[in-house]
Amino acid sequence: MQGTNFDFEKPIAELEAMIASLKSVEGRSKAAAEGIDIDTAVEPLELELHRVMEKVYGNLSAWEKTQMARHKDRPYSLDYIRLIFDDFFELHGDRLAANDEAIVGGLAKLNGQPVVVIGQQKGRDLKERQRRNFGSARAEGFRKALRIARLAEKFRVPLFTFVDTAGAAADLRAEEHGVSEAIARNLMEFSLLRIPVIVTVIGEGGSGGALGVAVGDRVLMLEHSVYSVISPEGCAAILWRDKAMANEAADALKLTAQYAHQLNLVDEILPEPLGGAHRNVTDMALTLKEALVRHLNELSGSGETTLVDGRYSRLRSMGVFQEKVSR
Amino acid sequence: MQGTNFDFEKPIAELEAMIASLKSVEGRSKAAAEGIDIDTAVEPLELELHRVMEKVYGNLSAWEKTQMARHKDRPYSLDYIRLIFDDFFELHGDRLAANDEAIVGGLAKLNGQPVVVIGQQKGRDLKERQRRNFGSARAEGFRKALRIARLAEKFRVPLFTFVDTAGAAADLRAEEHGVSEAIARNLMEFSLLRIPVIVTVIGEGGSGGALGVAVGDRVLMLEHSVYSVISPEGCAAILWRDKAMANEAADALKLTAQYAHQLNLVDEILPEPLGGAHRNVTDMALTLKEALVRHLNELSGSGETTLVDGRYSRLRSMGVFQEKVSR
Amino acid sequence: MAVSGWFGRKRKDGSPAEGVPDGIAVKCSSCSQILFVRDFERNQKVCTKCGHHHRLNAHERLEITVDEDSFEEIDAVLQSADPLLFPEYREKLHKAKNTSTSSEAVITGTATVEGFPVVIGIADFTFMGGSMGSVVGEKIARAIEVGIEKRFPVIMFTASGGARMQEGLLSLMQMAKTSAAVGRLGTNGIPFIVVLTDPTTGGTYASYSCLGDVILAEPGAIIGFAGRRVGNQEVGVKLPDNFQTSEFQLEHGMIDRIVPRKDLPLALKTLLEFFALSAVKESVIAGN
Amino acid sequence: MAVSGWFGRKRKDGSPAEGVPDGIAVKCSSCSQILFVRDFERNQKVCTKCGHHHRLNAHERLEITVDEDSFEEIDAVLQSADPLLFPEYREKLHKAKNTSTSSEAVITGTATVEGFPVVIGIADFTFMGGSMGSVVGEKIARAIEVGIEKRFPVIMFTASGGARMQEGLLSLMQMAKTSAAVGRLGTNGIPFIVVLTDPTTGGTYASYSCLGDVILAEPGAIIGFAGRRVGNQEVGVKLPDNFQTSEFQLEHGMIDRIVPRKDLPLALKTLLEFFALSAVKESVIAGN
Ligand SMILES: [Zn+2]
Ligand SMILES: [Zn+2]
Repeated sequence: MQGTNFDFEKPIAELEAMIASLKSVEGRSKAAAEGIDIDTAVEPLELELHRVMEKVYGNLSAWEKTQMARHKDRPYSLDYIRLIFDDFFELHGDRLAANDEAIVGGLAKLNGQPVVVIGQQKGRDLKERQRRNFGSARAEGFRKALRIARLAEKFRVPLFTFVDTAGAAADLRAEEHGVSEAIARNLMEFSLLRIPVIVTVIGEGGSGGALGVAVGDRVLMLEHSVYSVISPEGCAAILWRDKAMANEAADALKLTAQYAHQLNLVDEILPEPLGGAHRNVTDMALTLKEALVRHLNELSGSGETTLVDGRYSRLRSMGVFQEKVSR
Repeated sequence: MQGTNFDFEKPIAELEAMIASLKSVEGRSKAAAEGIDIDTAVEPLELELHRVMEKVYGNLSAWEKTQMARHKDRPYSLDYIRLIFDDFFELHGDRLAANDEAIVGGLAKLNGQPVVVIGQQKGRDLKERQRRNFGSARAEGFRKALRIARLAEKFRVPLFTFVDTAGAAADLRAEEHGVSEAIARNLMEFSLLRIPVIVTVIGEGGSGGALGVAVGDRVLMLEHSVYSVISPEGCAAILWRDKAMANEAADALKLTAQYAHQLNLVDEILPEPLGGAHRNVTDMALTLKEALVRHLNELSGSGETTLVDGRYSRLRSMGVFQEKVSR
Repeated sequence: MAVSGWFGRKRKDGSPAEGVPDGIAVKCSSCSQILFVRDFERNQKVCTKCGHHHRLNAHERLEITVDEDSFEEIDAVLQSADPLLFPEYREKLHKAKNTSTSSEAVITGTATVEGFPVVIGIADFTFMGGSMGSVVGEKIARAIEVGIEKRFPVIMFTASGGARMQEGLLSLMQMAKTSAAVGRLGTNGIPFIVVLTDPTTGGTYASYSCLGDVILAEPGAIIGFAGRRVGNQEVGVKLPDNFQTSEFQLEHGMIDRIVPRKDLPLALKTLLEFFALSAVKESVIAGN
Repeated sequence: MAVSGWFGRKRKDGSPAEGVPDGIAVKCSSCSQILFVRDFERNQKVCTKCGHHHRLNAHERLEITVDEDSFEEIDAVLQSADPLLFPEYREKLHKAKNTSTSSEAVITGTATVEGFPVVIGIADFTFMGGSMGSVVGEKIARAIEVGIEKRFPVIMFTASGGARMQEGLLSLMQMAKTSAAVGRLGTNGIPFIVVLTDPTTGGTYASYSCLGDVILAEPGAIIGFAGRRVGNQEVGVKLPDNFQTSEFQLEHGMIDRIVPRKDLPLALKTLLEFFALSAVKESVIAGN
């Protein structure tokens, strides 16, 4: 019953509970007493569970997706890094002032090939969350990311970034150390990196804080991840002065992977295991790895100039507007 | 009598006082009463003063030079910048965390040509000194200098730096923000700048803090400036556990411009007005300007690679050692 | 929320920017001084008593910045769509077009400033709070590309609450688009001058606005990442009085100079002359 | 000031580094535990009780770092002069040559580490506190140039109190010389790995030591700009307990990882393998 903690998951939770109860030692002994083969008896229930899950998870609303993306058991950057890459050698520090643990990064191998990885990391338990500022990087985190990205460029290896943040930190220290400058610089410098850059939004793509490590040649999103200019709560507060209307705001913002793909802002949506990435991290990592390798192979033939020009064209194409001759 | 505040300047101060007294309103009226032409009468005294000054200032010890270099009336970077350059447009900030006022810098024109200038600035009165941390830059100051230097490189204009610091700050904040890293990075990055870089030690060239803005194609020193790996006081404390032996330490360190020139570590010594730069700032600025223009003209013909290679060779040649075949 | 017409109604956006106030006097929002409109306008909407810099709309800014008759607007035809069918967006756009002097939250074009040819972009806070949607991002990117093509320095006057929420992720991407354009400008060696004006926050500040070779700011402007309210939510942290102002940003190394409005022409002249000279020099080098 | 021989006299430089201590036991300077010399040596001079990393001299370091018989020293013939005729310098050099296992404060050469060819430099604190004079600067610069020439990664183990005062301004210039050499290494795309060991301070820290592509440090090492005493002089500022240690520098973003001595081989192997693979890739690209 891991992860079935949202309203929309109630029917699933009930079915799962029923199946679990039937299959329990107690349930089995009861059934045995009545001469019933429990595994056969449970089969239709399991089929029903599967059907319900497909229905629920295939039709999540934008707000439900947001909840999935923020799920406490959702795999984080380091989970994927460990499952996908070999010999991860974590690097620390921005070489300026601090080691912001909301960002992790380092050297690694992907199928034997040297690569550099950077991820936003929320933290699993309370202590780790505090240490990582709940995944909200300050200026130092974005500068750490840039330093590590430049190492990748220096040694001509591809860069993979993993996006998962509610947004950049907006506290006093963040402002003092120029979090705006740090994000802005990353947007510019990442656009100029002379190496392949592949971005994956694995959970929450929260505003400028997400974008600060999300300029690349390819942007992928996991099926139930979200990417938004503002949090649904923030949007609701502005639109209706009511944070509780986050549901409606999420709809309005169209912050799902599916919609981002429709707008050509992301290149591919990676299907999650039924019920979400956290229900089968290994499978999710396999899907992700396959996609990363595939996109990297597509990019590997390109020269540096082609890459940088392509990345620019990609960004330049983003936007929907009308060009009317009359004014 | 400005600036005659050191022991070695006593005979000068006495003569100056005598001449001033004779030339005062009171002195003149007394002389007139006795039918003496005061200007004629004073002439031999003035000649004597000149002779004494030449003798004293032409034979300053290393420690006396140190005192001259630290003289409270000595012109600072901004004084020279204002006298030598036109349309100085000061820039601020390291774009990272702070605006360290121990370093000043900006855009300017030299004889109508666009240039960038960077200087270490001690501050004239107590309030300014505190604001500028007595000219001791923290990490932020060195990073500000690098940012401004990179602007010069970006727009292909020559860079002039003016060195005048007792040393880099060594307080908690300096360590926290990586003053070592900031100095080290400047040493490296300045060595790679693809523009002419001309450095002048105008006062105190204090250790790594001075060097942090002093890697260039030419290094000039004013006649009574000093340049040292450690302060005489610090050296005395280590050698003889007695800071009061700074005099002896200064001798041992051979920290004068003249000695640095002899070791080929600086290219030219610029003569100061008799009695020191502070006695005639305008003349000093003229001398300095002439030298800066001359050295810039010498460098202007060089291509970028020649410049960078030349700067590297220059640094590589610094050092005195023996290469013995036997060990 | 700068000034309200003295004899007129209080304007909805609080700014006197959309033309001449309909009274003969205005009240300074900072010091409450009653000012004759004529004096106020003559003083470029800087309070003659307290020096508070009231907001200018894009056309007022243009008028006091570029040489007379030199401005040629580009991309005026770009109009916002409503790709997300976002609640009330069309209405807001419609209203903005009727009340703002600009047709979008930024106007861009070529001009001469103190005799020097430039590409200039001026944000207009009176158009939906200067927010950056697809049109704003596109106009800025195109303007920068004109700068690259003509080798003119690019000057941006900013004034914006941030990204335009109503365009969702599309508006977020304008941060990346404009910043990447600045990157191209830089690799082409063309100068980028930013003048931050009140207010510049959020995604607008955290993108092209922070990337000037030289960054100037008007005194007392609100400049920051998140709103002050957000920052205030932290427990037990006392925010400095000047938090998220020009002065705070100067102190923290983010901007080069605070320049009073009346001194901006000289500042821009000095910078443009410097860059013009360095560009000449470069072409001489290139000719070698 | 690490360990004193248990049955022997306390050594002048306080370090057990110059060969086998003359007793059968030593006392850990950190936890005061009495340790058998054999265990202590076997544990690479890391206290078996408290884990304190005692200093190693250059040859001890070499032994536990490079593959057997792979080290070929370069520039061993470089000897310090006394260009300033500095008080007592000759005597100090003479004494250092007699007591240190190294002929100067750094040894440099080529070697293989975990099978990968490298240029390696190892500072020796037993030679005049590892101070950087003309010879040290020259040896480091030459070693880096060998790295450029052979396209071998360069690894530097640091241990130094700073510049060698006795060579005056010449020693200061070694900061610039070594840093410029690292710059050349970088523009040639060759990796530079730094391992900071106890102590690394002053001009040594503020030059090449801070410029590694990857910077590792041993636990508990003193690492900083000025001495702790200098920092202490500030009035009213409480210094953190870990001020100027590896841990402080990690916290402040200056180093990548703290690696216990026993784990250094694996860390270096991982890094060297990564760089070897990326170099292969690069040459493939270059061959296109
Ligand atoms: Zn007022
Ligand atoms: Zn111990």
